[in-house]
Amino acid sequence: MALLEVKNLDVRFAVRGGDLKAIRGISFSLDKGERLGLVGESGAGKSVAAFSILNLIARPGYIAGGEILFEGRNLAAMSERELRKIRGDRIAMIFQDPMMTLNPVLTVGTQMVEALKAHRRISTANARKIALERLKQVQIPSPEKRLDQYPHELSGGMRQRVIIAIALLLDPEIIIADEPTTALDVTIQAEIMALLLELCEQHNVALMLITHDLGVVSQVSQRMLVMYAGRVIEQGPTKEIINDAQHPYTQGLINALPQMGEPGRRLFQIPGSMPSLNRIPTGCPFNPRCQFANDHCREVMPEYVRSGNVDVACHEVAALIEKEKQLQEEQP
Amino acid sequence: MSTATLSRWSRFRESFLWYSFKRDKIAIVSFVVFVLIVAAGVFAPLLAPADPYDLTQINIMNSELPPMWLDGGDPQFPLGTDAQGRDLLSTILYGTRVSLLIGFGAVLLQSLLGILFGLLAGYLGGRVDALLMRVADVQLSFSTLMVAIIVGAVFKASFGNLMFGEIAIYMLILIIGVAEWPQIARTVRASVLAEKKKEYVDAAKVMGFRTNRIMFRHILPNTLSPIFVIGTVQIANAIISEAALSFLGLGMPETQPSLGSLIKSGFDYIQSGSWWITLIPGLVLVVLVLVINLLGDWLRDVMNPRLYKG
Amino acid sequence: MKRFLTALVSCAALSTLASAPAFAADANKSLKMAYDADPVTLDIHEQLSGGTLQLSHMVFDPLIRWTKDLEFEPRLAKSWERVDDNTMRFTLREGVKFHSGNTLTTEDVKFTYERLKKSQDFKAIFKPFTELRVIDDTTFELVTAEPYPLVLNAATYIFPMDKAFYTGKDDNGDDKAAISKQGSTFASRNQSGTGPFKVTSRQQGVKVEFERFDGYWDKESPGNVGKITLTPIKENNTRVSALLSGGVDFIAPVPPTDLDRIKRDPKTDLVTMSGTRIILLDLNQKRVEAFKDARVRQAVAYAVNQEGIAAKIMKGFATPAAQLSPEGYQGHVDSLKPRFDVEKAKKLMKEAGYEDGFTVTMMTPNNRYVNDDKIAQAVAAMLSRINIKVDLKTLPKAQYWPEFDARAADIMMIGWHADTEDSANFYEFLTMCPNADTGAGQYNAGNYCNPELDALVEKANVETDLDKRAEMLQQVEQALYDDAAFVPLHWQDLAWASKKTVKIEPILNVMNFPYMGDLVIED
Amino acid sequence: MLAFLVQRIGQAMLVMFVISVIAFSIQDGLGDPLQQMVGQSVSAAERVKLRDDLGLNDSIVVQYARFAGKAVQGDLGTSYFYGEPTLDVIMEHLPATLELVIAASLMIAFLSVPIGVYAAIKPRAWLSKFFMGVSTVGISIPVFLTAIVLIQLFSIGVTVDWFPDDTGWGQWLNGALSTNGGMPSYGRGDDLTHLFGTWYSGFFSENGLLHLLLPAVSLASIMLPLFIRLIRAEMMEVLQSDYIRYAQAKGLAPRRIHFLHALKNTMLPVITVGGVQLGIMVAYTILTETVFQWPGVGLMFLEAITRSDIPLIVAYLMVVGLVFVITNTVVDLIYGLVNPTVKLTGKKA
Repeated sequence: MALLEVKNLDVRFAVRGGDLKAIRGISFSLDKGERLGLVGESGAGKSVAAFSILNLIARPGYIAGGEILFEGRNLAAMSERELRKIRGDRIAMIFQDPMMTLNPVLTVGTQMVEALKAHRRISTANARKIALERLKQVQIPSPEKRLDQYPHELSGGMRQRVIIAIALLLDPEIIIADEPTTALDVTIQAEIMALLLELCEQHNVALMLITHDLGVVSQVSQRMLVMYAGRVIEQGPTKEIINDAQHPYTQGLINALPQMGEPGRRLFQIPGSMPSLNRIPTGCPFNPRCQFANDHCREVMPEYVRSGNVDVACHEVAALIEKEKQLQEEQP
Repeated sequence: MSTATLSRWSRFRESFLWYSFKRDKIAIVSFVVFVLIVAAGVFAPLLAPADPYDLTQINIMNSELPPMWLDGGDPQFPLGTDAQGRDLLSTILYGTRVSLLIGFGAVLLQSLLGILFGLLAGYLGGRVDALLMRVADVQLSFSTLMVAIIVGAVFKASFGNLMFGEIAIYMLILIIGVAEWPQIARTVRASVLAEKKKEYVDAAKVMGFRTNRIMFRHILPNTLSPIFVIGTVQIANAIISEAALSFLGLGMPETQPSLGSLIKSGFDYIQSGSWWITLIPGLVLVVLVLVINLLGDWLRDVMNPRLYKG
Repeated sequence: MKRFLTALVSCAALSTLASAPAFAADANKSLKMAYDADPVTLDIHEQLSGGTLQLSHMVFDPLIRWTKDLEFEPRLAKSWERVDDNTMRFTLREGVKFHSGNTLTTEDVKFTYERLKKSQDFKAIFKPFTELRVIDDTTFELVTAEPYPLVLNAATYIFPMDKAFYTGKDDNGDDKAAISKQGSTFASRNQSGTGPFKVTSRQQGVKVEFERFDGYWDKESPGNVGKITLTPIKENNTRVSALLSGGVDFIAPVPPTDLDRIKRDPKTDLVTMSGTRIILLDLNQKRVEAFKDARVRQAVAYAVNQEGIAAKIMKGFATPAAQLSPEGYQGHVDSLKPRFDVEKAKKLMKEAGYEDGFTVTMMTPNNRYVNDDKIAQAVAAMLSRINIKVDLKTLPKAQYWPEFDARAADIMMIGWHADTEDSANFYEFLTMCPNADTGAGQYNAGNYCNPELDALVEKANVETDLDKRAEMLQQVEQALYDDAAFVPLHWQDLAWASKKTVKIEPILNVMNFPYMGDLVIED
Repeated sequence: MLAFLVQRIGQAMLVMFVISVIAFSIQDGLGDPLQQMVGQSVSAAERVKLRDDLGLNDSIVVQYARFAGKAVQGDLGTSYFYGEPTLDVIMEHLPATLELVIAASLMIAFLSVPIGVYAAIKPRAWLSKFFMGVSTVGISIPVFLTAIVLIQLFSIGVTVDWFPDDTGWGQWLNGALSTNGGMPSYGRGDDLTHLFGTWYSGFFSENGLLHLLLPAVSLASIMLPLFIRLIRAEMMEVLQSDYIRYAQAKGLAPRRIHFLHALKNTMLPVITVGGVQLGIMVAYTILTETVFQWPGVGLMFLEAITRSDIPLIVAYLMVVGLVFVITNTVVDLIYGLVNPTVKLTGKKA
């Protein structure tokens, strides 16, 4: 049984004009120690999906339906009190902008010790020892000094290292990282991503990485999900999807990567832009931007079709697979 | 309509301000009530059954009459009369006009001075900050009472005091405005100190913006929240402190009472039976301040970039 | 003439003796009282004010004191007789002890007289006196330069002080008897008098505590109060609430707006008396041409509705006035009544050629007299009915008096209480032609000047025959009325309130000097 | 740090000097002190002589020179009315005001923080709306009125008979709404314990505390609404920030998140405003002290104005100027402690 199983999760925002559907029924699972990538343009609902795991969606968002099974218990239905026991202890999070994540008026030490004391009966002194040890693991320069410093006294990279250290404090089962390196400058991004990867492997911690950077996903994750307008349109082993993307949107994303285009030529662009939550087209949400779109695509929401180890939600792909099956049956 | 105004009107209709105003019932109700009170003040001469400032109409014999619906009330005076026999309704209408002018005028002046000095002190720091903050200390120790005496004395020396009646309102706006700016200044300064450290200020500097553009266009919007809260509170204070000043002979002349002086003069009667002299104008003030506060809260939420929208 | 006077005076003395009940109660009750201000100093010669005189009656005793109906009651002076036109002989009561233990002798009275002559505030009252001649330990004579009818009135201001106690140098080398307006002197901190109470502790502006003097000479006094705590409560509303909530047992003054609130309260009693302080408006003839014409002044007098003001603004807490002297004063003329008649006023204005009126400025205090600013507004409204447009400005008393001295407005308000409880005092200060060096007409803001009347007043001042003097003073009052020299409003009533068990009515009087020594508190 | 304090002391001297110059120049605006000291029948000549003794007839410049000369040695003149050195008079009255302000500030702190935080966390709860409504009404009611109502209700007592007495619930309602009063409504009581110097404290005796209650409540009623609204406004903004969501993601208890993470950031602007308001409270408890006859510096200042006791007024304004410099300095220090991002000394001071 997978460590974390999300079954047709539905998240809505109760805005005055009526409910906006941010997540429209997505399902996926995460095994122990597995590294899952969540990819898609900004506004696809990646972050909302990530935050909904621990039910941290800010008002007026709420989980409208579906289940989030973690070690057999449905987090979506859990009371705030019970959920609190899991947050930070069993499932930890890393936010995007390290400048804003740490409380500016509390020392790094306080913010680490309190995480420990919230879940363990431990004296402050011991908590500080563990914190110090974690800081060493994230290779932060002169860790002893850091505990008593304030966040504004550290650089962006150092702060993200502290946040990673906090995430690992209680040996969580899963770390959900929402674009952990986007806010950092390029040189530090690779370093921090490598550090995160190495620590996850070392502690056999499952990693759910949310990013819009296909490059990062292809190197780091074992499986990946591609999200578009609140739905998962393609999910499966990263290698398979990267090498042989089925869904036209995923192909578009891959072709848009600089490495893929010949040097000196214009980069490939997917026409149009992501629809906003209150104007999502009927049928397959990608149809206005898809060159293969036909009337069928415009009316009916495509179901998932298994192609190899990849599930794809696209009528064209479903039709191709159907045709191939028929060919195989016809040939003896 | 020329395209310019069309676009501005349509831009307003499309703007978030109008969008959130339409949906916020409280904002609508308070705006309507606010406009009603201002209108009542402005059109007082038309609405008021009698002219309270015309002494010939006042007859001492019908002083302290209760409101019409109570026994002993006189239909000619719907809300009863004050200690002088002035019709309370008309006096409230005229008084509201004066108090509104003074309330808003003074707070506007306070905010302008407060924001200007607060930004300068906070942003520039060093000697400017020390100088401005000590001027604030001197100003704080000279409360409205003392500033009134100083301005009154200076005015008397230059103009002689009989011309005072006509320009009392502008004098009061000046006095209350000048007396209370340090409160807003210190708050703005505190917010500026906190904001100054943030990246967007450095970014603006890097883009070569001049200092006052950074201060007013970038830092100021981030300090709106406390300013609105203090601003709305100061309006109520201004209206009440005007009454205290007329006691000193520096406020509105006795024969032209404002809302504040009506309330204050009613204090003596509150326990001896004529409670309406204080309570009815007091009620008008409470409604006025309530409405201003609600509008202030709504405006602050709408205009504040950091608060969650919609 | 002499015999007649002595007879009159002695019979007055006898009548009061008989009426005083003759038992000395043991003083064990304690009283908490609140006035609107506490005594400025313990030196009773430093300032001539109501507060100081109230304190004097508690800690000292006068030679003679006024009774309820303005008669003279012998206190430390047993009896007195007029020796000739310029001298009055007094005989002192024996065996009277000071708080310091010394016995009262005529030397103490002479010491007090000399000190009164030196005090800036009191010297005006004793101007007519040339000397105090000591005959022996218990008799002395008061001598005046010329015949002076108000010797006894002045004698009520002599509160004999303990000469021995107040002589010599105090610890920082100043003369113990020194009087100083500024800075604290020995006398302003220590006291030794013959009165019913001693000051045990005093904290300026917070409270003053008194204890009964066990060696008090007046054994017949019914007073059974052993301890008094006087707290100043400035705010009218708070003072009344303190009484109603039981915080204090006796308060004064009581504002007009709270009169019926106390009447309604079952636990407290209200006592009111018509007072002797006249409130009036002066029409400045120098500043306004129209006010020189008697008809215009009369028109103003007709336009002002004194009854309306007394009833509506003062809530019946004032007696409408048409003249300066209140009832009981020699100059009082019963026939003079307030003359409110708007039509007559308009006719007079027309006759004088001011039918379409004129504009004047009016200035009054707003925290000196009861409801002074409200009265001013009412008068301004009344005058506008006869086309006199009034530009009114009210000021706190501290700012008002300099403006008054500078005669800064056309109409100004002034209130006056005669120190000598006698009509002449009104005329000398309020209606006589202003004369800087003699000090006459010092408060005559109307610049009204009528030399014959002034001569009449001078004559009255030396007329010892009370009836003839009264007739002269009434002549002056009548002339001022006909000439409308000023616009009288009312005499301010006095009001005190106390718990039902505190019997204040017998000890109160028109001069507002409660004789606390005789206060009885029932259980 | 020391340099910062020394600099502030220097500035305090400057502030006091400026205040004394201004206060002296408006002397005649404050009225004629002599008028209060003499009886009505004192002749004009006598007054001129008296004025000479007091040195009132000299030119303003001469008077100020004399004042400054003595002020340098710490003698701020003698009060006409009290007859004592002005500093002693102020020191006698200051403790009463300080105790009133301390009591009121404690009330404000213990009430405005929980209410402000609750109203920020649950803006739509009816209790929050109730608090916000009451705080708005509280702003617009002058303290004079609040004080009178408090005295009427709790000192004198009110008997309510609106409801029919014969019915059970009518009687109960009447009984519940009526109060029998009994609370002291004036003065500091007579059971004060001496702490040091001129400080007689009412905190340590039941009688003293009872006397302190009503004045402190009415003084607090002026500032409470302002603080509730300020804390609510700031808190709502802070609750939107990422570090609060991150604290939730760490699984911290809500109480810790609200009262440490959020509150500490909320208090930054509130402290600065609080500091200024505290200064204003110390300087201007005039109305509250007048209504409750509280022998503090507010009442003393009002009487000094009424009696135009000029030396006392000048001395008081200088002391108030000092009070403001001190409160603002303390606020800056606290602000530096609470908000680490702002450097305390150095350039910013």
